Amino acid sequence: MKKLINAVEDVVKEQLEGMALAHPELKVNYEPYYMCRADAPVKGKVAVISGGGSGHEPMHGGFVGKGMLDGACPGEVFTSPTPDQMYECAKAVDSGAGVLFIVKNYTGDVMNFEAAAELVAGEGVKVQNILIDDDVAVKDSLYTAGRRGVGTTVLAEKVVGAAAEEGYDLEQCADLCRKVNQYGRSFGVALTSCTVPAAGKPTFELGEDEVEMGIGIHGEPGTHRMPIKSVDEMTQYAAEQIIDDPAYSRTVREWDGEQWADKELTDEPFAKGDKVIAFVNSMGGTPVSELYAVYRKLDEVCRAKGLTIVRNLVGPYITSLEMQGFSITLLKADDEILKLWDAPASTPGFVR
Amino acid sequence: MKKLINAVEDVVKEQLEGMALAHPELKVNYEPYYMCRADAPVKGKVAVISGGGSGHEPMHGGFVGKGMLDGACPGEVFTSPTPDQMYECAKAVDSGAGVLFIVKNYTGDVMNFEAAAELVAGEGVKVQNILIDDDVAVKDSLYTAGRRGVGTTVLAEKVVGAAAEEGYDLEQCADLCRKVNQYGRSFGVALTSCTVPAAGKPTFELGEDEVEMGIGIHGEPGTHRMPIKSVDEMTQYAAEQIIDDPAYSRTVREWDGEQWADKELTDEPFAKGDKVIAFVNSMGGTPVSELYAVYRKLDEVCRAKGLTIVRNLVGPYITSLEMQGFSITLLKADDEILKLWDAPASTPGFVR
Amino acid sequence: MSMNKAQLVTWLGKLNDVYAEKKEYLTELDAAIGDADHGINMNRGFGKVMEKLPTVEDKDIGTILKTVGMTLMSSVGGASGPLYGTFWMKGGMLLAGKDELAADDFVQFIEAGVGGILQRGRPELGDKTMYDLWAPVLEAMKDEAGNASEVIAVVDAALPVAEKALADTIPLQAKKGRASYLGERSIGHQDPGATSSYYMIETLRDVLAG
Amino acid sequence: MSMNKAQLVTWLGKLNDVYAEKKEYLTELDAAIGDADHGINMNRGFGKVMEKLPTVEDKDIGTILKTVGMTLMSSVGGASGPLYGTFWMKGGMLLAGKDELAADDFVQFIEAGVGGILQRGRPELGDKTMYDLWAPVLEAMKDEAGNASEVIAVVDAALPVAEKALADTIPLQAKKGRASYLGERSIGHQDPGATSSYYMIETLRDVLAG
Ligand SMILES: Nc1ncnc2c1ncn2[C@@H]1O[C@H](COP(=O)(O)OP(=O)(O)O)[C@@H](O)[C@H]1O
Ligand SMILES: Nc1ncnc2c1ncn2[C@@H]1O[C@H](COP(=O)(O)OP(=O)(O)O)[C@@H](O)[C@H]1O
Ligand SMILES: [Mg+2]
Ligand SMILES: [Mg+2]
Ligand SMILES: [Mg+2]
Ligand SMILES: [Mg+2]
Repeated sequence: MKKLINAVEDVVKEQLEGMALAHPELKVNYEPYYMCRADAPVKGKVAVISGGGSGHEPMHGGFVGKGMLDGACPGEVFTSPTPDQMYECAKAVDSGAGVLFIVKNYTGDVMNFEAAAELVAGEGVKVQNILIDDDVAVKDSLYTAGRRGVGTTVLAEKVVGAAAEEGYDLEQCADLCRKVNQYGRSFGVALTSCTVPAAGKPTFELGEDEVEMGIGIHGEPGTHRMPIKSVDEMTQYAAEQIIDDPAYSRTVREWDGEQWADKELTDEPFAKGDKVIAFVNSMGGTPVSELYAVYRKLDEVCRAKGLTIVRNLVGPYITSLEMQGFSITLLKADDEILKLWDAPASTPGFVR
Repeated sequence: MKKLINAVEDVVKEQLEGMALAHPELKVNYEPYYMCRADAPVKGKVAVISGGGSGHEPMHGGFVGKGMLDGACPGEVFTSPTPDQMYECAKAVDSGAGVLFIVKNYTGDVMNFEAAAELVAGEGVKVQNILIDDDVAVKDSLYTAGRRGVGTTVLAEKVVGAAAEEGYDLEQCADLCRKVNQYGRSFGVALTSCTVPAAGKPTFELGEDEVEMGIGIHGEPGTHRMPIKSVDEMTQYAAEQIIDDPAYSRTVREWDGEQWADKELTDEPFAKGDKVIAFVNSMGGTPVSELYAVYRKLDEVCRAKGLTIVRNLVGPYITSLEMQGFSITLLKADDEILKLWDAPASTPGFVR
Repeated sequence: MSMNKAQLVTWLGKLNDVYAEKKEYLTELDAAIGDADHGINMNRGFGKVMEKLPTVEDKDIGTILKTVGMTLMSSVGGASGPLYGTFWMKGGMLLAGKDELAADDFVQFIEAGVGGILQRGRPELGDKTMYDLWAPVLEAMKDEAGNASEVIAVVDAALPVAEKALADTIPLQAKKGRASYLGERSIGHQDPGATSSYYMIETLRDVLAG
Repeated sequence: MSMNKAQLVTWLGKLNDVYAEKKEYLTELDAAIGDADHGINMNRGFGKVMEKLPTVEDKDIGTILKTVGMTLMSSVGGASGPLYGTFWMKGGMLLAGKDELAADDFVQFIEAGVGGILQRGRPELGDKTMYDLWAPVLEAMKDEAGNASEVIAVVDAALPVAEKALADTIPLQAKKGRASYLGERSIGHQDPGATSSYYMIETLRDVLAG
């Protein structure tokens, strides 16, 4: 295992210490782990918090700052954080206007954030959990834990963060976040595996000429393996999985202020004429130069399908340690989303 | 070779096409290759141009925009660009205030930029070539082509770009660029090799437990190889190479408006009490999370040596394709440099 | 015979040993159909339980169970963290003030715990989760307790059922948790969470048998 | 016999073939002490020369040489691009208007070209560069031309000198260019640029010999 680390058990802590030193505009708490804006709570503003396993940097900690997140809770590498982290973080950043948890749809994240929401609500703090489940590689929600939360998370943190900054109240933030999730779809491709420090060896083995299609962000295997193809072919495949994805329905559980309530949600497919934000992401080990080859083809496929890319984001924003590969996210962009996308942001990992 | 590419001979062109599509605020020219601000020439402003082999993205093309470069000239992967590129680019961006070429000290880059300067001067355009030669892994300049230009280039493009935006004239820009170069020192470490697409196999072989110390940015071997150590040990070594580096003297060739003139330059070593900008860079395949472990130790070493880090930059900015590894750059920061460092910038790869 | 506090404390200590010993094995099971962290998670969690235990050892069983639950909840992470956290916490809430557990109390603890798992994870039978172990185990325990039996008899009755239920997870296709993403590829592997749950019963049996 | 335009054009065509054939070999030489692109660079450059050649084939030798130089300059890149670009351009400037070259003209072309290399790269003898080949070659050519010889004799005289000079680059430690960063590790390898220069002389000899 070749990594810039000391002892495997200190990886997350020491990386947080590095972030704290490099970014005095963040406050980093170690027991339990969370980071938040040093100027939090921001008076009158809804607090937006996300979190998840470490190993996806800059997400989420790198998106803490004005215009994006108020706080982030990092778990161990690829392991969801625990409720006490979200609880302490929420208490540190809540200004009284309530807390929105942006939760990627992984069983662990969902359950830990649910437990956290109960704790936070128990203290009389207004709280909402909104799921991101945008990974079209997962086809059904009946026989699985549902679509994983991937690239759309980054876009949601930008858009909802800007909304909170503009004065949206908690319910408006939650509605917007739900809309962004329903408007966003992603698909990922791995060229190499990645190594969890504590495990010491790659999570899966991939042949010299193989790629893994339809991956999540934890080095888990995808839907299928195939020989590596040209970037045009792989991009076209990924883009079509997203653009041709039919309506997707599932039940999500949201906190209604008193208790958990099931909600039926259906994401409509993309339609000709849609404006989209295109996000081409590196899984960590793929350099930005190669992402532009993906973007080139993605633009062509979108045009051919009648979608217009009106904004884009190209770079490593939601990663799987040092994995080589890419993911594509398309987010249907209405005027509200576009305006918030263009709003200023000032975080270690995203500046506008 | 696992890369997101189509045919190897189209790699650079297609990546440029992707950049052009993603960034309409840039103008990309294909025959010959250069990219420039779409709004260039900017009236009354000195034009700052850099260039070099491709494979170091986001440098240089990703730094074209308000507050940094007016133009960038990409060569083939790891091969310096040719004089006609710089010539055409200079003609496209010169507003009459003259052109500053920021040149990394590699024989190829130096000679091609010199030929370009002659061509540009021949058209009556004011021109200056300033070298960046900051890599302390190269010890002497008598028996080598001199120190390579590495991380300080990024910082110079930011600082000098801001100065040009603020109205510095050509000579002031050149003086500032020379100062930044003389104030900056870098050292790089490779965990893995990288593969030039046209070559199809890694430039060097590195054992499972080995790292290469004192590398440049073209996958060239470094000063020595050693077993991989903890990030603390590797960071300490790299930082000490930089901080303990003695005065460094060499002769550079600059255009005096009429002809080439040799100039003796001596870089003073760092001194206790110096304020520095610390730049921790990924070679491309190392994720930002690991860079923060480097930063953590770097901060400690700097403190112990009496240097104060007053600003920092952490991320992949000057890369070697998909190579895993890092480099550290320390730049002594006086008030002028700090003010310009803090100035706004709006480019695909660097936003302030 | 009922189960006393010393036995509970011994159980927890032995569980810590078991999860240390089985760390790699559980992680390998999880590598096959999940994300290769279940053993690491359980080991970290029970390590923390050991750190906390001395501060509550002299309290009542309810407090001890609640502390175990809260500690697991805030240290295991992943899916199993909130599930086991809830499992032990629910038991603790139910048994507040008790210093020993009759067979009935014990079965109520397990029933409350399994209820917590159901509430949190909403697993269904056959989803290939720890619930596929706890559901038949709880039935067997209830049946045995109905005979006005002792705690050790209740656990004895549950052990072979647990063993069978564990093996029965192998042919199942996962429909909850990370393993569900593998679809049919999850078939043929034993569920890591059911395995760590099995150790709880097996270890308790050893403790009670002395 | 002097060298005529047809021979020049044949020379360039054959050079293109040679650099295509030796692309891998030159690149391997450069991989050992440089950055593994010299063969790729030369191959790309002479490919471009072939594209441009038809547009100037009927012009004078000076124009052809200048075009070769400008084409190499704007397509080879790296260190060798400006060096070879200057080499051919300087010759072209000198021989403007000529349709054939006497031995004297030819040696002046080489002298001007080597002067260009010196001016651009400032190599010194023993730095392990193409100049270590061109310096003795130019001397040998001058000597032979002093005997009022023909172009073919001049090249003939230079060939063994070039061969020896090429081999002599092997034990040298590089002090210019990328290879210089290797320090003593550059010893024991043949210089790629000297090798591609050697092919220029060897190929010309073949062309002139018919
Ligand atoms: N919805 C669920 N209900 C009950 N148990 C579940 C559920 N999802 C997962 N599990 C259990 O959790 C185990 C995995 O735990 P662990 O690996 O620690 O968490 P993660 O899957 O988040 O990495 C599975 O083997 C399964 O037994
Ligand atoms: N300063 C110099 N003067 C003369 N020749 C040089 C100089 N530097 C390098 N060379 C020649 O250039 C060759 C390398 O060319 P090439 O590989 O195409 O360029 P680069 O080194 O930029 O990759 C070397 O083998 C050497 O012969
Ligand atoms: Mg996990
Ligand atoms: Mg080169
Ligand atoms: Mg797991
Ligand atoms: Mg080379």
